[in-house]
Amino acid sequence: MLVELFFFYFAAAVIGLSLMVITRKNPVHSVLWMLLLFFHIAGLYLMLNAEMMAAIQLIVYAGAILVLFLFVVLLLDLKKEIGEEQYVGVWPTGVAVAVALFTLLLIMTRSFVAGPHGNITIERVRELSHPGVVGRAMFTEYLFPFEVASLVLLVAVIGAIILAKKRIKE
Amino acid sequence: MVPVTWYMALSAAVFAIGVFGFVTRRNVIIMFMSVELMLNAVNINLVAMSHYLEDIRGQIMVFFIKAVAAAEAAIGLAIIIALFRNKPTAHIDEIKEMGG
Amino acid sequence: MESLVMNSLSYPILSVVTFLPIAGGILLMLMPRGNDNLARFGALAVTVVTFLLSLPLFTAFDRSTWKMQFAEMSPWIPDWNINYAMGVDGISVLFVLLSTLVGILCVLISWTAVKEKVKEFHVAILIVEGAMIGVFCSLDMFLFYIFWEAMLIPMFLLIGIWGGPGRLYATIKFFLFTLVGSLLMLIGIITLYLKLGGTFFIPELAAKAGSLPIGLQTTLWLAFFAAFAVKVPMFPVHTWLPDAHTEAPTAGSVILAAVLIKMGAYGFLRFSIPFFPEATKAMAMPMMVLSVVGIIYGAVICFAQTDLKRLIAYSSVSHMGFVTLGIFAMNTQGLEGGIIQMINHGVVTGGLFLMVGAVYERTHSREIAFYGGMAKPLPVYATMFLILTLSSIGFPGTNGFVGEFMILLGGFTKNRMIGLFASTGVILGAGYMLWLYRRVFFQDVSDNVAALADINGREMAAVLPMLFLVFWIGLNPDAYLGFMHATVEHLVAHVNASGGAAQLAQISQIIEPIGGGR
Amino acid sequence: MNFQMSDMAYILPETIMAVCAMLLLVADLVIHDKKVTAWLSLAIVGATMAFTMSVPVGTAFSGMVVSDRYATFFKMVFLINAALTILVSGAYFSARKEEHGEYYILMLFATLGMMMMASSGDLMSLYLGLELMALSTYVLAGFLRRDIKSNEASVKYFMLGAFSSAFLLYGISLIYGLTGTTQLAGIAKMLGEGTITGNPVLLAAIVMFVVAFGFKVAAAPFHMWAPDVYEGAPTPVTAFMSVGPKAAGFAVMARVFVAAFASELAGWSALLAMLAVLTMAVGNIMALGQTNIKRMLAYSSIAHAGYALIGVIAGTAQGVAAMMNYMMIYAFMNFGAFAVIILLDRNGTGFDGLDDFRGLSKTRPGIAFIMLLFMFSLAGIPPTAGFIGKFYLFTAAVNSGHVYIVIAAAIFSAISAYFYLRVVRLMYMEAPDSEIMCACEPVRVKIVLAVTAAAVVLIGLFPDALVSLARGSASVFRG
Amino acid sequence: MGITATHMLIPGLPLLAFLINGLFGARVIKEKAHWIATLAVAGSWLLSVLTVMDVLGGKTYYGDVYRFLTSGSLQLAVGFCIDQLTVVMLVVVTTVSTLVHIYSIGYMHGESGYWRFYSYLSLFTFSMLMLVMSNNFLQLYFGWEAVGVCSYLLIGFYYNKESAAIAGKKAFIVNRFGDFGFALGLFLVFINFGSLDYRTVFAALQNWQSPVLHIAGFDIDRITLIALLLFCGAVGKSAQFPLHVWLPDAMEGPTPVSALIHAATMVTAGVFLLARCNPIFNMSHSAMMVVAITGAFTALFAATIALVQTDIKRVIAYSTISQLGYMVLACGVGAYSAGIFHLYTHAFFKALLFLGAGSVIHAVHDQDIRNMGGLYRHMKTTAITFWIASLSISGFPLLAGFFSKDEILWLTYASHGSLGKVLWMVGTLVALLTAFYSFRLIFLTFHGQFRGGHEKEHHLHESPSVMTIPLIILCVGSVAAGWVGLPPALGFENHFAHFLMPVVGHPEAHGSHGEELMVMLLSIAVGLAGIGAAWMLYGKKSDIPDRMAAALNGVPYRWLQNKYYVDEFYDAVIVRPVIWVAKNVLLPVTDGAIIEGIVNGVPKSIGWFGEKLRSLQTGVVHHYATIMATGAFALVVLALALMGGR
Repeated sequence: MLVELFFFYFAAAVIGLSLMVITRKNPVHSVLWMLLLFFHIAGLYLMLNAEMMAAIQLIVYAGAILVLFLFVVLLLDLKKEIGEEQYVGVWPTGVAVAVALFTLLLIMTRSFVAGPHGNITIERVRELSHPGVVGRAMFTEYLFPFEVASLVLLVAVIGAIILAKKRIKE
Repeated sequence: MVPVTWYMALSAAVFAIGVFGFVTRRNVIIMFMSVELMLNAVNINLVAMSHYLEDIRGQIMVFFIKAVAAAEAAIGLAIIIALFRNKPTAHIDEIKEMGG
Repeated sequence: MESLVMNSLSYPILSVVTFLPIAGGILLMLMPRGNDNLARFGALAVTVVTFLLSLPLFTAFDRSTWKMQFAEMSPWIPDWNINYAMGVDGISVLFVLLSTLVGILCVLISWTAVKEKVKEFHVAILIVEGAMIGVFCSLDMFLFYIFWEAMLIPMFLLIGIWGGPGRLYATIKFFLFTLVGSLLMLIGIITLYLKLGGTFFIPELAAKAGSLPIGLQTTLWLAFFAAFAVKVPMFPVHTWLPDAHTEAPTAGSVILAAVLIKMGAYGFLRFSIPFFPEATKAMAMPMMVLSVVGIIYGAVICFAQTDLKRLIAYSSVSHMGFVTLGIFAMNTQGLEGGIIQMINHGVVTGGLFLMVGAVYERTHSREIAFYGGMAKPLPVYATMFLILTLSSIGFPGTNGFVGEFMILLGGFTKNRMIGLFASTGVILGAGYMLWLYRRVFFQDVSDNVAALADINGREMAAVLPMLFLVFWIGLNPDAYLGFMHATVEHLVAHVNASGGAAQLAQISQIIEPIGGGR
Repeated sequence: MNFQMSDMAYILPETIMAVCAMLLLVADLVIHDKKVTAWLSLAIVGATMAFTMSVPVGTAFSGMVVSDRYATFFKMVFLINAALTILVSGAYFSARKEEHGEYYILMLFATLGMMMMASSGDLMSLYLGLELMALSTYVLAGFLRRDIKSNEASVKYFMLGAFSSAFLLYGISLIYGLTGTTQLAGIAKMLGEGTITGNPVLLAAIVMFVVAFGFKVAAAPFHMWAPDVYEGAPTPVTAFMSVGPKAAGFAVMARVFVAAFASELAGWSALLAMLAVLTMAVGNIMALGQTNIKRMLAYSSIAHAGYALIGVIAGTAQGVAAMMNYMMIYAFMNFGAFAVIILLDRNGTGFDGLDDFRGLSKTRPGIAFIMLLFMFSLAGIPPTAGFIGKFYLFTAAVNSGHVYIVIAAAIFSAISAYFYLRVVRLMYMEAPDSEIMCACEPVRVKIVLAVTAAAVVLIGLFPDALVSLARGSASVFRG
Repeated sequence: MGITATHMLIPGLPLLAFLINGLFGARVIKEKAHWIATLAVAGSWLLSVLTVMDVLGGKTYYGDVYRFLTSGSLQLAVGFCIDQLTVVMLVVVTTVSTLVHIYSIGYMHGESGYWRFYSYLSLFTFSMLMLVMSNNFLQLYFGWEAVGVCSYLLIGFYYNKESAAIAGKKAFIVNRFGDFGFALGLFLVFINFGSLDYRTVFAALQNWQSPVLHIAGFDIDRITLIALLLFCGAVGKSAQFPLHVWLPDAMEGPTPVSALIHAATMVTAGVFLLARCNPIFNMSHSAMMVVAITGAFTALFAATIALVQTDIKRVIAYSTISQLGYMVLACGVGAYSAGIFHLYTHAFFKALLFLGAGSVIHAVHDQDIRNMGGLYRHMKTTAITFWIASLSISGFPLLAGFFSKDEILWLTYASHGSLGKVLWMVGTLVALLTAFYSFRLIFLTFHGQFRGGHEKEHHLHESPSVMTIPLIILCVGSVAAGWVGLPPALGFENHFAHFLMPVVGHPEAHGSHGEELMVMLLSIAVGLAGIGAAWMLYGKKSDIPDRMAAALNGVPYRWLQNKYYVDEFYDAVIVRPVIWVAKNVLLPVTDGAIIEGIVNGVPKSIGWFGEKLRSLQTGVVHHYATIMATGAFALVVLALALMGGR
């Protein structure tokens, strides 16, 4: 029962915070609401025995990505935009589409059938610790994507530099 | 015990909110954050399923999604900065040099 | 392979005749610009050599067999079971000869008429000639389709670049009309290929296709019909022809009239009838009705024309109506008449366009009202035109009569009413052609033409072969009909033998999926 | 399963490319003449090509990588595309004073991403490969940083790309939940049991894949980005994008749908059929009214995605082979058309109005003729390669019973002829406005033109080699 | 017996002359063209006479000389049939042709295109000979069409004259209507008998049961159908009602042409056809009836028109139509030999009339008889020969026309049934009219005062002897040609009919010699009455004609002057509707609005649709994303709808 209560709290918070994030006029406020949102998501992960994921959620998302957002928001001078209309003209369509999509996905979940179970039981996680399980998998079975992910990040670095660096003086 | 479908419903809600934000907000940064919301929706799904399937794969996927999200953030924000230099606005619907 | 007689000449005649003009065209294309006369003489040389090399088709053709002769066969795309297969039989051999001849005439008639982009013009002529010959020689449907479509490109350019004021509209209309039809045929070809064990070899398809269920046969027949009817052109898909004919340069009109629109009728003969005899029988009546409508419609609408070339174009609609009528009468006289009439129409209408082109070059007017009394300043021209006119209206002793007579006889044998209505085309034909002749050549000499020079030697050289053929075929049709007897008899027998095939097919159901053609 | 050295053999080409690209990134710091970087990157592509052709067949990295002939075929398409792009880029960017070494590096990484997509055996590696490609391409599209159109292209591509990625991930998550795995082979096995066939969740997941891949190949209604991005991006990048990511999209599409979702064939092929018809319609019809050649080609490339989809819809090995064959042919003809535009670009002032082609046959007969070849090939008129491509597709589709799609495709082909012919008409049948002065006539672009034109003609006349290669490569698919 | 080279040379010589003149006339031969043509046709004449001798000796010839066309069961050949009927025609054609050739030397002297004229004449002679010598229907058809073309060319000889150009075209096209039926008849012959060869067809007729066809609600014997279709050809060529309209207009051609083609030879081809196909016609009573009625009606119809014509050639032209009506009538009552006999005599006196008229025109340079008069004083030879010809046509006793016309009238009278009597009465009435208009012409032309003005009168002169000698020769024919077929009623043997009997048989006459004599006397009487009336009205100075014209200036006179408005009727019913339909329906509506509307409308609507679609492509990312999301939603719904719950 308690678990359900916790879930309902987190779920309600996540949905509420998500709505806050996307409805703020000032992007800085959005970023801050998002920070709070990420904490709640991390809480959900903890409920799901994914401690490592919760940690990464906070470290990578909250720590790195959101800070990046904040930098950019502050870098750009957005005073003008805050005074303007925040939604595009077709927003009712957007609402309709989002609601429709949500309804559809919601109805769909009722017929969800879970796939076959794997071998990473809670006991095994407890035995090896969660980071241990993730790390083992990461460096054995998932080594290849792991390496590719590094390339993705490299590309991101190159790209960011090439696009955002100051103009070369001619 | 919370059924996995609850998590899926939550995920769907967050995903839909992300879609809503993306298609309605003029501010490019908030649109971008909407995308992040959608990714987080996926992550919730994956972690929940990983938990219920007693399989680690979903969480590994989440890990990679986060890595890619970071990379995307870097590139996306760089693109926004580059754009801002030529046309100082964050309201992206004003940027429609091309169409038709 | 039992339907082939391999080529026994010292050279692969069909390949040479097909690819010599194309190769000549490519060579010409690679030559530097500027030297117009070089282009003209080069093209003339290529066409003449091609014609000479094609002559053994006339002399060495074995008239006693229906089999494909001078055949060549080698693998081309083995993966799809496509072969480079060439051969001619009694239906196609004459068209090859006609094409090679027309090539020369086109070069001749354009000698001074084309002043811009001379090299490119001759490249286009040569390539179109090669492609046309390829169409008639192909024994592989895929190869056939390649030539069939490839021809569109140079033709598109010919009309569009060197045509009259309305050329852009005309050329795009021409292209799209024919393309739509061809694409439907392509689907038909593919279906046929898949349903019949993965072969494109025409004799094999002809042997097998009759066993398809009648419903499928009819569908495929209609797909082929789309392409051929547009090309012929049959009513009501004929409207590209007047535009294309009118706007095309002389050589383009000649090619269109003499050879290109024959391909539709050729397609009926080569594919529709032998492949789908049952469907053809079912569709014969509608086709004959359409043909008759075309005959009368094309003829009547001629009376409203004020443009010389447009009138001849519409008369082509009428004349080709005779051709399709003969073909779908599906008796010996009708079929042979249809084939010979195709040649005749090529000769006569080709000749008429050559004539009109010669005078258009002088006056740059196609208006009938612009002319008048031309028989006085241009007596020789008038005489030659008269001969073609007479042939066009089916005057006995000229080739036009032979074809029309046989077709009408065939049509009449098949169905009295059809024959009756088709025959009225003969009256109408005389009406509009003589009306045209009177207004252009008789009456008071128009100031516009009083000072014109009569036809010159070069132009005469371009038209005389046509006049020669008018009388040769007209007076000795057996020399030409002899080519087709065996083939046509075989075709008629094939169609008549197809009675029980439909039931057979329902039993055997030879529909099996073909993976990758192997 | 632990990593074994032998696994490296299967990803040798990718490894070489990645390592060399990184080395080049460092070396670029000291190379002042960016032409050298260009040639070096071309050499890298060449080397990769050489190794790609000899890579062993098998799976590696616990099924993450599938090295088979199918992947190899597509890798060749990507590498050819990359090589051609590298050749045409130098002149374009140097004319705009934006020639940077990073451009080539990103190009290589984008190609690397595509290669990984083609040989991915797992949704995870698929996703990463896709993102590697996508992120590089976003940057490439915005490479002309001072050009607002380029910025706009980049930002649109990026935003919508991220949006579509989210859909893909959502689909992946659902599939994972349903099957407990992300491995394509595992998914196929699981779905093959038939217990969840027709499950709404599965259908939703498939739709999510359709959205994401549809976006990558620019299939309607997920094509909206394409015209704007193609128009705004630097022309060489447009050429690159119109072939590479599209081909990569098809590569994974066939893998995921035809191999992994084989049991759901009826479902997704019906969806894709609608998508294909819509795509052909939108692409061809909207191309009719365009006045900008790049935009017209963008719509044309949308339409071509529609044609290629027919091969996937067929759902058979033959269909996949036809699609592969088409992609190779499309790479040549489409790239050729863009190369013509690049060549005619007047000193970087932009050559993109359709009217600029007016009278080209008079001023530049050779170029005009080559452009004519490409236009007829794109329209699918024999004896060009474009016809062979369509013919194979039609055959495959008819063979699997999709006659109506083929009829639609035929009708839209005829419509497409109209706008391709318009270019020919302008070049050949109208008088030139002015002399086209082209100070720079880079040999490299001419090489590209020669290669693509030759390919278009030779494949058109002698398609057997390509056809049998495609068929052989597609034999990894059953059916 | 087989065909010999002699026979082939008969048409061969004129063909040769045509080729020589045609190819070299313009540059080399020019004014000497008549030599080649005349010699050739004279040669033909000589050979014809030799052939006649042969045939008189009882020999006939039949055979193919050249296989023309083979297609399945269709076997066509060029061949000749030289029998009694043929040789009569040979004589007529070559004789008149030769004389016209000679006459033209004078008449056409100095005309531009002199060589052209002669080459056409040679071509005509060749074609006509091919027609009459043919042994099969196709060759007959060939000659049929070929003479039509020559007629076209010769009528339009003065092509710069619009009326001539139009008349030539009209002649050709009106004939095409007849040929249309003729051709259909040929097809039916082939379909039913499997051949177009006379012998085969006629032999097959012997034991052939004609099936009955149902056409448009009528039951019609197939043989009747065939006969009527063939008769269509004859109607066209022999200018029978309702296809007679071309012949008067054909007078635009040079006068020798009128004499040769439009009087003596070509127009009689229809009669020849009827005689040649008598085995077919004999099998169908109803067809015969149609033929007879058509002939009689045409005779009367044309004669009435001739009464009021003022153009000298047109009077003769209508007279020709009328006389052709007689011949057709004869065939219709089965009196083929009588028809041919009249054809033969008619050739002489009608050619003579035309050539005489030509001589007059040559002198006056006018064709309107109101501007003539008193020419007798200036051109006696012409006038006398003209008189004799007119007497002949009026059936003056002992002249050629008398015997032939009389035979027709008698055999019509004697044919069984009351129809014969009615037709006979019509024929007799026509005889009256014939005499009247012929002599009206004579009196107006040759007698009284010249009305063309003094200036002109000074220049009046007789034509050169090259023109008058043919007149004299024809005059001899007009007088004596009839003596080969004297009526049995007067105790003679009709050699002509006897001669032709192997080919055309002989009709049974239901009547006595007494009746025959009565008929004969009556026709003489009406002939004389006609002449007398003409003299009363036109010979003496009289104002009766004018008063009559004024009094009748209602329907009858105006209708006659306007030839019963047949031309106008055709114009309104056939020509104008066709052109109207072409101009106002087919071109603008069917071709223009409907077909082109679709052809151009489809691309246009696609373009319109494209523009609408383009407005979706706004350039705004949000819109794109919305469409993507909507698309995703729609696809899920679709997928669920299509596949869900399986």
